[in-house]
Amino acid sequence: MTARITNILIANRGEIAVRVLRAAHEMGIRATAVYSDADASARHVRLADHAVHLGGAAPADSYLHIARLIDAARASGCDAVHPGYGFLSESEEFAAAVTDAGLIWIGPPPDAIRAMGVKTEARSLMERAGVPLVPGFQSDTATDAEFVAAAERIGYPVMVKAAGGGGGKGIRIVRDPAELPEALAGARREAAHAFGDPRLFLERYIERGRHIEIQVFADSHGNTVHLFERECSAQRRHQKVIEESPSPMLTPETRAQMGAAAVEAARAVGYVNAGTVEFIVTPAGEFYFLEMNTRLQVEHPVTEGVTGLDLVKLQITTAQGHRLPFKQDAICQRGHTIEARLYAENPRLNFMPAPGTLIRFIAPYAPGVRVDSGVVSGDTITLHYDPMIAKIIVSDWTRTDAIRRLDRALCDTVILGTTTNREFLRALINHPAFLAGEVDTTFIDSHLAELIPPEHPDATTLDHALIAAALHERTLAPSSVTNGKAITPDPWARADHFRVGGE
Amino acid sequence: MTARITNILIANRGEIAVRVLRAAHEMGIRATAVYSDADASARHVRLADHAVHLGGAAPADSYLHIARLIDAARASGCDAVHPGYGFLSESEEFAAAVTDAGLIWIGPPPDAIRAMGVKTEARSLMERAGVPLVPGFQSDTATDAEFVAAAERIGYPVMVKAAGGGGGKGIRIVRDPAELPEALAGARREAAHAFGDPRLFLERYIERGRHIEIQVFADSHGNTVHLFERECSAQRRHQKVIEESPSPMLTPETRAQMGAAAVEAARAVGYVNAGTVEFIVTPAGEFYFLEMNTRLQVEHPVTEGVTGLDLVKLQITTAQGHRLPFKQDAICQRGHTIEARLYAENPRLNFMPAPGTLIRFIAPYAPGVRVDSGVVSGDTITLHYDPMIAKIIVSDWTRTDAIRRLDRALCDTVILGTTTNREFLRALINHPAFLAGEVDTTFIDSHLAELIPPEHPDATTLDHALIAAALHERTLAPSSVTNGKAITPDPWARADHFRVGGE
Amino acid sequence: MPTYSYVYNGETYSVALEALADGTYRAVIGERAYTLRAIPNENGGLTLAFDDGDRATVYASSVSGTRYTAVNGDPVTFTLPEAVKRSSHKAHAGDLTAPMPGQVRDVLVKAGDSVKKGQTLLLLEAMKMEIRIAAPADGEIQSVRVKTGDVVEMGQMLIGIG
Amino acid sequence: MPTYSYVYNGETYSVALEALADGTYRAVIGERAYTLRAIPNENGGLTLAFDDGDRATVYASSVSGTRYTAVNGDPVTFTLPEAVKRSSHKAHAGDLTAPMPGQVRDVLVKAGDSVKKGQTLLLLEAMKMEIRIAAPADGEIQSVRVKTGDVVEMGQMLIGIG
Repeated sequence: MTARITNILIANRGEIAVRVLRAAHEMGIRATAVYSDADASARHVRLADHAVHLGGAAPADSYLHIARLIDAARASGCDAVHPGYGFLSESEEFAAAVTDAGLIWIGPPPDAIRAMGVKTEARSLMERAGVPLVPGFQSDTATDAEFVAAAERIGYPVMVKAAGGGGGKGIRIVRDPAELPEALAGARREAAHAFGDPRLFLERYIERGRHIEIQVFADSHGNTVHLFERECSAQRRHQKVIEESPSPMLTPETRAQMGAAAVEAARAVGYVNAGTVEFIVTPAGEFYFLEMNTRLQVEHPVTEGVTGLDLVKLQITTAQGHRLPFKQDAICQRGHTIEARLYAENPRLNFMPAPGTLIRFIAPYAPGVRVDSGVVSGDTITLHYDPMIAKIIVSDWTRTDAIRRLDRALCDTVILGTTTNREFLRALINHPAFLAGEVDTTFIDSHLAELIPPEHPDATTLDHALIAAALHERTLAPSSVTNGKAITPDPWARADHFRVGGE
Repeated sequence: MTARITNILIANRGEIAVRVLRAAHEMGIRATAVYSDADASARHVRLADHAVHLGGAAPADSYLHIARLIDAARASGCDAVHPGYGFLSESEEFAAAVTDAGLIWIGPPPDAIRAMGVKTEARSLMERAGVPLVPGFQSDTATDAEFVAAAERIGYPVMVKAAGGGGGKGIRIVRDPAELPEALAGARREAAHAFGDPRLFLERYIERGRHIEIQVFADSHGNTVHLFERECSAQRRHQKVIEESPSPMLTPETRAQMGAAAVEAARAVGYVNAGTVEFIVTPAGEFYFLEMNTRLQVEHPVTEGVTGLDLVKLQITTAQGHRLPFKQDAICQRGHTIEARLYAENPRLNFMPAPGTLIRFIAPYAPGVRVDSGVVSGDTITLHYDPMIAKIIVSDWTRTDAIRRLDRALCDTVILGTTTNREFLRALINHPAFLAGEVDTTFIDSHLAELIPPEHPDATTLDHALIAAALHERTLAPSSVTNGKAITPDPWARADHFRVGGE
Repeated sequence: MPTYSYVYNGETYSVALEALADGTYRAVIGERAYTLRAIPNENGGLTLAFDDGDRATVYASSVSGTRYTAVNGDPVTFTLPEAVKRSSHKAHAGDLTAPMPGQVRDVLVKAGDSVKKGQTLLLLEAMKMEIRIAAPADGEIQSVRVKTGDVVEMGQMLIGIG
Repeated sequence: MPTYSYVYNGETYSVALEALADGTYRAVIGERAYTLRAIPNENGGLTLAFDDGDRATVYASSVSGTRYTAVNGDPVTFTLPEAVKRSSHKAHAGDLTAPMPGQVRDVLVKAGDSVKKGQTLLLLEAMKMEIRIAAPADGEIQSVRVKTGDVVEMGQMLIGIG
C-alpha cells in the first residue's frame, strides 16, 4: 500500500529543516516550516513554501509542543511530518500523535522507538537477537561477593553503573579488584541519592574504545539493509566533533559482521525507515551494541557521501510505502567522506557557547565540498538552541585526500561576529593521531591542550589583519583620507557595489 | 621515476583555471595564475598564490602566447604547467616547449597529441588498433563509379566528405543512390575551392546518432583504464549543452566494449594522463570512433560524479610519475551525474552571445549540487572569451532524481545583469524526449521552437517582479516613501546590512 | 500611496506600494491587491510572504534606468518610463545596428560605396562567434559609424544605408 | 599618512595607510612597510596582493567599537582604543560576571544573604549548556543585578559579593 505525500510539515529548525525542505522540493513536495519567536526570519522559514508560528523561543513552547505541531500540520494541509533529529524525533508520543491525526510519520514505527528508547529493554532485545553486548552482570539481589565474582568473569577494568541511572552519573571505573567493594558502596549511595534506586550493574570498561555506528534502512516490505559504518570517535565530552566513513580501523570482516549485527538489531524491533545502531569497538576489533538511534542522524551526510544515496529522499519514499530501490549487494562504500561540525563556541574558554550574529559567514564551495547550514550572513546563532553553524562535509578518493580537502574547506570558511571552533577543528584533523586514524573516544578530552590554537596570530597574519581593518576604516570615515592624494577608488566600496540592494 | 611538483603554472583562465588551482591547493601545491588585460581582477587571479600578466585581451597576445607563458612559468619558479582545456591544451608545440624548458607537462606526451590531432592519421592508427571506425571508403584515384559501388557496400545514407576539410564544410548527406554522382561533383568543386584539395571520401551517415565518449586515464607505467562513458548528445550546433553519465541508452555489454576499445585507442598512441575517446553510437548500439581529445574535458566533473575520483588531482600525480592508485576493477560507475552549461547568451535571439556584468550571480548550493565557475557577482563575462558563466553539476541515485535535482538547482540560480540560457536548459531537461533518454545529436536543433521559453512571464511572476522592483525603488528614492506612515524598516536595507563593507 | 511605473515589453505597469504599521506591505497592481511581508533573505534577496500563504524569492538591482529582477530565479527586466523615452529615438529604416555586443572585426565598406543585397558590410565578433552584417537591399552606404577594433553595444548604430 | 589604531589582546597597534596614485596602497606598521594592491574579491572580501608576490584574502566588518577581520579565514578581532577606554571601568573584585552570553535560569540568592564558598548563586543557560555561578569565597551578597529570564551578555555584572 503506497500513499502520495504532497506537503510535509517539518517539525524542526536549523540546518536539518533546510535539508529536509530541500529533499521535499526536489521531489515536487511542498515544505511547511514551523518556527518559534526566535526563528521568525530563520533560513528554514524563508525557504519554505509556507510557515507556521508555534510559540515562544523555549523549545517547550514551540518545537517540543506536540499539540501545536499537529495543529500546524492540519491547518497547512500537510499529509506527512518529518521530525528531523533532536526535539521530538525520538518521541514515541509524537509519532503516535502524528499517526493518530491521519498523517504519515516519516520515521520508524512508535513501537520501535519505544523498544529502543528504554535502554534495559533494548539490551534484552538485542541479547535475544544475538547482537553482541558489552560483557556485564546485572542482578537485583546479588551480594558484593557475587559482584566481585562476576567482575572476575567479565575482566577488569569494569564499570559500575546505576541500573536506574543515565547521563554518566554514578559511573565508576574500577581497575583493581581490591577497589571494587568500596566502589560498589559508593556507587550504591550515589545511585540511591540521585535516582532513588540503589541497584547497580557491571559492564566491562572498553579501554581506547572507538565509537562506530552502522546506518540501517528498512522498508515496510521486510527489506532491511545496512549502509556501512560511520566512525565518530572524535568526541568532546560525548559530543561528536568529526564523523567519517569508512572507519580507518575496521577490517572488511569486522565491517561485514557489524553490518549484519545492525540489520539483526533493526529486524528484532520491526524497524522501518532510517536508523543507526551504535557500537563500541575495542582496539582488537571486538564490537558491542551500545544503543540504537531511531531517527536520522546529524552525520547522515557522511553515509550519503560514501554510498551516493540521499537518505532523506529515501525516508520519504519509504514512508510512502515504497520498497527500497536496491538490495544490499547493490550498495557500495566508495571513497572517503568526513564531516566537521562548525559550532559557535569558544575553545579557549572551555568551549563556552558563543551565541551572536554572523556578521559574515562565508561558506566554502569547491568540488567535493558540501555545506549543510541553517544560517547565512546576517543571521543569528541564538542562545535558545544548539550552537551549530554548519556541517562541512567533504568527499574524496582516499582518507588523506579527504582530510586535506576538509582542511582547505575550513581555511576558506570565514566567520565574522562570533567565535567558532574552526581553528580547533583544523588542529584536530591535522593532529598526527587523527592523520594516523588512531583517535579513540577519549582522545580529544585527554589531548585538549594540543588542540587549542594559540591565542595570538603570527606577526604576518596580525599585520594583514591590521591592513584589512584600516582599509575597512576608510569606508567608515572617508573624510580622514581625503587628503588630496587619496585618489584610489575604495576597494571595499567596489567589492560591495553589486551586492547592495540600492546600487 | 617520480618528481615532486611544488608550483603549477595554470595556462588558462575562467572556471577551469579555478578548478585546477583548487586541486593544487588541496595538494599543498602553489598555483600561479596568468592573465590578460581583460582578466586582471578575474577570480582565478584573485584565488591564485601568484599571478603573472601576459598581455592583451586577444588570446594570441595572452593565453595562446607560448613564449610568454614559458617566461611566466620560469619567472614564478613553477616546475609544472597545466593547460586546462581549450587554448593551448592540445598544442603539441606548447607541450614540447614546456618539456624543453625543463618543466613538467600535466598532460599527454606531445607525440600522442600529434597522432590524434591529424584526423586521417588517427583513423589509420585506430584501424590498426582494431577500434571500430564508421564504415567508409577513401581513395585518391577512385572514379565516380567506384564511389557508387563503395556507397552500395557502406549502405545509405552516406556522407560525402572532403579529405582535406574540416569544420563541417563540404559535407553532403546522400540518401538516394541516384543523387550520389551530382553530390560528388558538387562536393569536389566546393572542396577544391575551400581547401585547395578536391579529394573526397565516403562515410556512412549515422541516423539518430548519439555522442558518447569514454574517459580514459593512463599512467607512465603502462596502466591504462577507462572511467566509463559520458553521453553528450544534447548539442546545439555541435556545442555540448548537457552531459551525463551513465548514458541512458547503453547496455552493459556495449559499455564494456566501448571501454575496452577506448583503452586500446589510448594504448595505440602510447597515451599517458587524462584523455577522452569520442564515439558515435547508432540507435542499435553499434559504436564508431570519432576522435580522441588529448586533454581534460569541460565535462570531466560528470565522470568525477559517478566514479568519485578527482581527475585533476589524478592528472597531477600521474604527471609526477606516480602509478594510478587503482586498477580497472576497483572503479565503479555509481548513481547518475548531469552537467548543464550555463552560458551568457540569448536563446530568443538565436543564442546570440550576451556579454555583460553579472550584477548578481547567485549559484545554487545544496546536497549533490556542484558549481564550477570562474565568476562571482560583480564580475564581467567579456566578449573576448567564451560565454560560460558556470557548470552546474548534480549527482543523485537515479537519472530521474538527478534531473529533478538539476531542475531545482537551476531554479535557484539567479543572474541579474545579462541574459542566459537558464530557462532554455530547464525546458530541455524537462522535455519528454530528454526525460525518456531519447535525445540524439540532432534533437536540439530540430526541436528548437519547443525549447525556447516564452517571452512573457505569467501574470503572477510579473506582479511579483513589479513588487520586487518597487521595494528596490524605495531604497533608491527614500524621500518618496517618507509620507509619515512608512515606518516599516526597509527590507532590502536590512538584507544587505551585513554584506556592506562599511556597516 | 507611492506608485512606481515600469515598462516591460513595451507595456507600462504601475505598482502602488505602501508600508503598513504592522511591518507588512500593501501592493496594488491594476485591480489586484496584495498584502505581504518582505523577509530579507540570503545574498540580498527577499522572500515575499503573501498573506494567502504564497511565497516568492525575489532579487532586484538597477543600472541607471534599467531594473533587473528575478522571481524564483526567473529574470524579468524593466525599464523606467523616462529611460524608454530617452532611448526611443529609433534608428532609421536604413540603419544597421549591432545584433549583439561585440568587437568590430572588419569594416568592408566606406561611405559612398554602392552595395548589393546580401553583400557583407561588416564583421562583428564576440565570444568566438562571428556575425556577418549584410546589406538588406541594394543601396548606397550613407555613413559608417564604427571602425575595426571598436567595442559596440547591442543595438548600437553601425552603418547607415540608403 | 592617515593612521589607524587598534587594540588586540591589550596591546595597541597603529597602521598608517596611504592610497597611492598608481592604484596601490602603502601600509606602515611599526618598522614594516608594505606595498599592495587590494583586489575586490567575492562576498565583499579583498585579496591583498603584496608587491613581493605574497597574497592574503581578508574580510572586515565592524559593530560600533569592534573591528572583526579574517585573514585567510583566521579571525582577528580588534577594539578601537576609545572603545577600550569606555569599557575599562573594570568590575570590582567581588563582582561576579557572566562567563558567557546566556539567559538567567534561576537566581538562588538575594541581597543580604550570607553565602559559603562554592555555594551556587545563579544558573545561567545558553544552547542547552548550563553554567553554575558559585560563590568564590564565604561572604555576603551585596547586590543582585539580574532576575530569572534576563538575557545577559558575556562579562555582564550579575551579582556583587563582599
